[in-house]
Amino acid sequence: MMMQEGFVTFQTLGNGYVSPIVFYLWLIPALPIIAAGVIALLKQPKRKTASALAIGSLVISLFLSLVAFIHVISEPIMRSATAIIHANATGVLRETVNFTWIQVGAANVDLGWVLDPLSAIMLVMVSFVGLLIFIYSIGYMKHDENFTRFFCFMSLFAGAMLGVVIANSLLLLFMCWELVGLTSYLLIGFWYQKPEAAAAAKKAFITTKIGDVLFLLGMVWLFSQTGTLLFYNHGAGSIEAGALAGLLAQPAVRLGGGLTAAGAIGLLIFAGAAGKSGQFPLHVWLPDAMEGPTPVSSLIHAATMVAAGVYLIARVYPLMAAGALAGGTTTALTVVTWVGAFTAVFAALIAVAQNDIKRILAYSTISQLGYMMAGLGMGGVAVGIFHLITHAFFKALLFLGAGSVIHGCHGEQDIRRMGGLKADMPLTFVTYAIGMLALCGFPLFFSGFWSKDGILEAASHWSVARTPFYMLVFGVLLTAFYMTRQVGYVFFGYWRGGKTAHESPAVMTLPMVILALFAMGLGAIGTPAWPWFRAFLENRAVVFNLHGFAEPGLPALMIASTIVVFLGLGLGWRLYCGQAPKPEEPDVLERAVPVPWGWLRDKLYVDELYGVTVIAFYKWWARVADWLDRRVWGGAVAAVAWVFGLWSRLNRFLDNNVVDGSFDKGCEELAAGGGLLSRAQNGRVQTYLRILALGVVVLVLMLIWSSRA
Amino acid sequence: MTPLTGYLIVAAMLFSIGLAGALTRRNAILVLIGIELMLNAANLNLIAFWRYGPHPEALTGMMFAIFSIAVAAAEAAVGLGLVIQIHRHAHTTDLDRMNRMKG
Amino acid sequence: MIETMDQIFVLLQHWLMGLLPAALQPVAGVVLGVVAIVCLFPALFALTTVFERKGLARIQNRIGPNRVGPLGILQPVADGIKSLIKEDIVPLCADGVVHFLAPLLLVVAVFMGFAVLPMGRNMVLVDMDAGLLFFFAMGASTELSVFMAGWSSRNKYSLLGAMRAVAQMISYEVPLLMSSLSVVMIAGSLSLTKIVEAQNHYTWGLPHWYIFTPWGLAGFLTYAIATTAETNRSPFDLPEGESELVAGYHTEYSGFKFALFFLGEYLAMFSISGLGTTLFLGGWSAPFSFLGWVPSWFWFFSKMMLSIFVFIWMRGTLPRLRQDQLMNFAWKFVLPLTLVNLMVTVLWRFLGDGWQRWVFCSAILIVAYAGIGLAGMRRGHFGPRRYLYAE
Amino acid sequence: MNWAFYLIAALTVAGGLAAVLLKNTVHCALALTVAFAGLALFFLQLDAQFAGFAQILVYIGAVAILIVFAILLTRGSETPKGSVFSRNWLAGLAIAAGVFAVLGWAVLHSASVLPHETAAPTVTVLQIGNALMGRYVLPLEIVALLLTAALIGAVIVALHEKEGSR
Repeated sequence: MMMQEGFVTFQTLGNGYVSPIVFYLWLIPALPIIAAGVIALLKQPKRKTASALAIGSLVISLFLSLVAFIHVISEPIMRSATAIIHANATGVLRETVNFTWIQVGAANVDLGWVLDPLSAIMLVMVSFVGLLIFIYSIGYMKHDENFTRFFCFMSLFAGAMLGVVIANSLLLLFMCWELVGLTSYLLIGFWYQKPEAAAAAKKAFITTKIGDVLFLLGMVWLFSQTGTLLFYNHGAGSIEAGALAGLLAQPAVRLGGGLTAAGAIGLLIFAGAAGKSGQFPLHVWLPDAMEGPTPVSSLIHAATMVAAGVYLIARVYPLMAAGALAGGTTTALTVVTWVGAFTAVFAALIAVAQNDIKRILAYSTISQLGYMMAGLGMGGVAVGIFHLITHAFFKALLFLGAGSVIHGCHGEQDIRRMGGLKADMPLTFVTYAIGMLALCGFPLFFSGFWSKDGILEAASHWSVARTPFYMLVFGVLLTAFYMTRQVGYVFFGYWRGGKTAHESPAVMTLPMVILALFAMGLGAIGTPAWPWFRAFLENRAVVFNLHGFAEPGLPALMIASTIVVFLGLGLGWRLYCGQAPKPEEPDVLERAVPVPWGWLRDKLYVDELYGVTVIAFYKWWARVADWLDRRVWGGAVAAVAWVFGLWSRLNRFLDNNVVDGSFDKGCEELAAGGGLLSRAQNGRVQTYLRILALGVVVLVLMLIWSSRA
Repeated sequence: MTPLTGYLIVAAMLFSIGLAGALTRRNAILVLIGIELMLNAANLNLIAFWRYGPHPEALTGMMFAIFSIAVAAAEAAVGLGLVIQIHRHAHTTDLDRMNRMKG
Repeated sequence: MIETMDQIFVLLQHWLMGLLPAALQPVAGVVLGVVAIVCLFPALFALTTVFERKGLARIQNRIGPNRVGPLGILQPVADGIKSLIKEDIVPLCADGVVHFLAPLLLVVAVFMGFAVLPMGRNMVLVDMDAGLLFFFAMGASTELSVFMAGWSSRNKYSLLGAMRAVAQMISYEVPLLMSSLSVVMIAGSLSLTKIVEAQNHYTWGLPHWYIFTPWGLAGFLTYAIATTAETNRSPFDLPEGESELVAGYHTEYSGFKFALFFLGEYLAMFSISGLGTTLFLGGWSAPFSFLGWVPSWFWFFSKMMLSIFVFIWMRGTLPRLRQDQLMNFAWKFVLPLTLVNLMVTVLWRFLGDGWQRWVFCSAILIVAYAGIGLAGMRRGHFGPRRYLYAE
Repeated sequence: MNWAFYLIAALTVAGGLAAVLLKNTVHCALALTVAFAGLALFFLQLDAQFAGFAQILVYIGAVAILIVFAILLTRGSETPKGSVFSRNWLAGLAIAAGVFAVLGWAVLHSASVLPHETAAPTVTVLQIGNALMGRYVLPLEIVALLLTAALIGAVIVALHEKEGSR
């Protein structure tokens, strides 16, 4: 056994030295998971211990993530100093630790973790946002009796999500991915006493599993083709050049429409990502998932888990982009783009007509995830991930704000029963407004503007079609409109609810303030003048250069998007702010265009569509099976029984009339025979054993006899 | 008589003794004792064939015997647990009186 | 000279073997070793009884035996003569054969265990590859003799005592084996000589004994607890509780058979202390590198006697447990700890040579000890007895 | 075929015979341990040190103890008054004799094709450990699972149900 040496193989670029932070990177996900395990053992009243454990472990994880992040930032400087960078001119600093998990015959199943700019930034984002939401949850879940369980699940989720981020193996990623899905299920159904919550949890689990099955198929295909599931393994990983060349070079699996094996695997993996990230047509679970507690919606269904799909696509981007056609894009990426752009507009449309404060945000999340997917498809990793990061902050902020509003309004979620809250909840209002402006892409001072602009710019250059660009611009307009509508309903006008609202405690507002600061400031790292983020991901030097704004087409694009945003804001302001209707009255737009409004309010009937197609089919199939059971098989049995019945009746007739005398004799014989036979079934173990032993004797004799013959 | 034959004969004797015990005794525990003897005889066969077989370095027979010992331990634990439970239920360990499936 | 002193017994054996014809030499070597063990340890037993009585007396502020010989040192001789000439009483309905065989089997099985103990450099009777397994196999056989003694006496106190003893020994055999396993995992061998060799290294003059590692210390603690229970010593001496069972399974033994039980018990104590010394305390290796000139057998026996002293000390200090407390302690405290310790040992094995393994392993063990300990201390765990299985 | 073999064989067979013939159940169990010990000695003779010690540890240290515990718990330790053999003991004996006849006949008749004396293999515990952790790791895990299941199952089966809990 090779236990002493070679238990863990260290693979890094450079001179083979593994810095401690990379070696101990596994601690980042492990700590919250261990904390979750410990919390699971705690008793229900141990609230302080539970929250302290969860938050403490995440603080350490955040600290380690920051160390890893600084390590990644500082490494290029050190490397250029030692001139190693020339040896690796291709690029990105990437340190991995891989080890063999199980050996099946000749094949190894390896696991491992990776530290590169992508995982480093995600680690910081997940642990930081997670930490803030954990702190917020102390206040939000204060009155819940299952506080301990909540922190157990949340901690488990944080660990699993961090595991997804650092995974260097598709298998490890898949494991953590499923763990994340499980915690999502558990947390959506956290208030399982509510039937809606239980149903929503099941729906989320089943819907995402549809995607995951395809993901698993893709994974198996990839393994069968490349023999490894590691992403990066010193040139031998499954998405490194060697394996990709192998995947492309197989004419046998070159599919129609320019789709290569790599692209097909990528699309299968994308199906998993679409399930998790709520892309059309698998988006139906995400709005229902809002039945969970608001911090859950914020952390899992806005900031991190749903972004995991985007992250996954970014991780396997080389696979998707392999064998690019002339235009620099591939079929797989085109599909991703179209799905993303369609989802962006589709969800934004539905969001316009919703009245539940969290549902609006949920559709907004779907829409923004569509933006990210489209950004990945058209502009590459940096564009999509930048929007992911900024979105994580401002959408988490919005959800926390919504939670604060719900908390302040004593559990009310219908925006028609709110209003005028800007006076009652000033801090919530300010932070919510910041988040909302960032989401709309309000120019210059908000991060959303820069990240969304990046996507729009990429769309405007896209070689395949212009339509996605127009769709996305329309989406921007809708986003600005529905967010203004929501803010108008909630914060402006007059109070339309019951008990008066109150501002939330500091433990809830403080995380919101911090997130608000980031929602504004984060844009600074991705402006065209100083594209630090892109440079960081692609490991290039970055300089401050105002000429970045002057690239052809860019000023016009920025101005155009600004105009669109203002148009949306203005429309919303005009229609909703100050004059929102009473809860009983129809919406302003509903009065104007009742029919399309009804479609939108009913979510464009996707659920109903599934109801009459997929679910109906299964119900029909179940009925068919039931009918077969009852009629066909049951009928056959009945028929046989009937035939035998007839036969016995005939027998009785014969017996009674013809062979009565001899029959009695026969009966006695039969009874005797039965008694004889029943001796063999007397329930005595020893009898059985005896027969068994006789059988052995006979078998051995037969064996010997046959070998002699 | 080669050594292997000797071991096989002893194993056969033990097996038959165990079988006789299992077939003739009334007490359920003694039936279990007989079965243990049979298992042990099989183990002796395994080890003997391993020792005199063509590939003793492959350890196959030895491993088989070790696993068989482990499984026999599990079998004894469960079997005796059942006997104790039956005794609680029927107040007897006499197999001749344990012929009803109805409690 | 140092070398000669170290190997003096080995040289003696070889010299005696040299007097015999070559054909007889292997047999003679073994016989010599057996004779040495069979003479030495009963002698030690005799000494220990008087030490124990005097030590207990000191703890209880008495003087102890001081009449036979100088300072009472010849007391065991008197005891021996007494037990030899006493009448051997066998109860009328006792099962004669089993009653007779039980003490013999006990003593023989215990003596067998000494065969694989390395009592000094090159001083091991049979250097077996699976020595530890052999030791435990022999240790397991003693349980049967205890049962035989209790059952064959046809005395309910004996039977109860035997059942208690067997249940206790089986329960504590599990943690005993488990805590020894961690040593096996690190040393990579079941051979006791190899385990000692693995510990016979020095850094800065200090030895690499396994007790000086986090897992070794934890393992030694659980080993010591299990050992105390395995040998039926106080505070786990309830199989013999005079107040409850009238001395347990050997109530109906008298005269020399009783002396054999007594001997077997002390020999078991010696052998299991010797095993503990071998596994955790570096066997015959010296505690400091500059003390390497002292003969190796001296270290083995002093460490063993030190453990014996701890046994006596505990007997004089601690009260007796109750049966259900004893079982709870075995299954709910000691066993989980040994399992944790096994995992920590795995961690230790694979964490490499750095400082990290010290920090991680110690931290996990401290947390486990504190956690399981606190959970055990909680109210309700050691409350009044619930008769769950009594009918 | 030396005197040691015959001695051990005699011991083992005598133990086995006593285990099935004696009247007192506890005596049977003790005789069974004699047979177990004889088998362990056989294993040692066959150079299977590890298996031999495992045999002692598991059978004498655990299974035999379990059996005597079960005997005491089922109040079977007294010598029964009536016959200890079941009603059909003659048939059982005949079948057992038949099995022995067939097996012995088969062994003796195939003696010529059986392998003869071979050199003793040197098997270290290290090799066994490596095999257990390498090639046989899956059976090992399964056996571990089985033992756990048996442990829990035996406890549940033997657990006394309180009156009225049904």
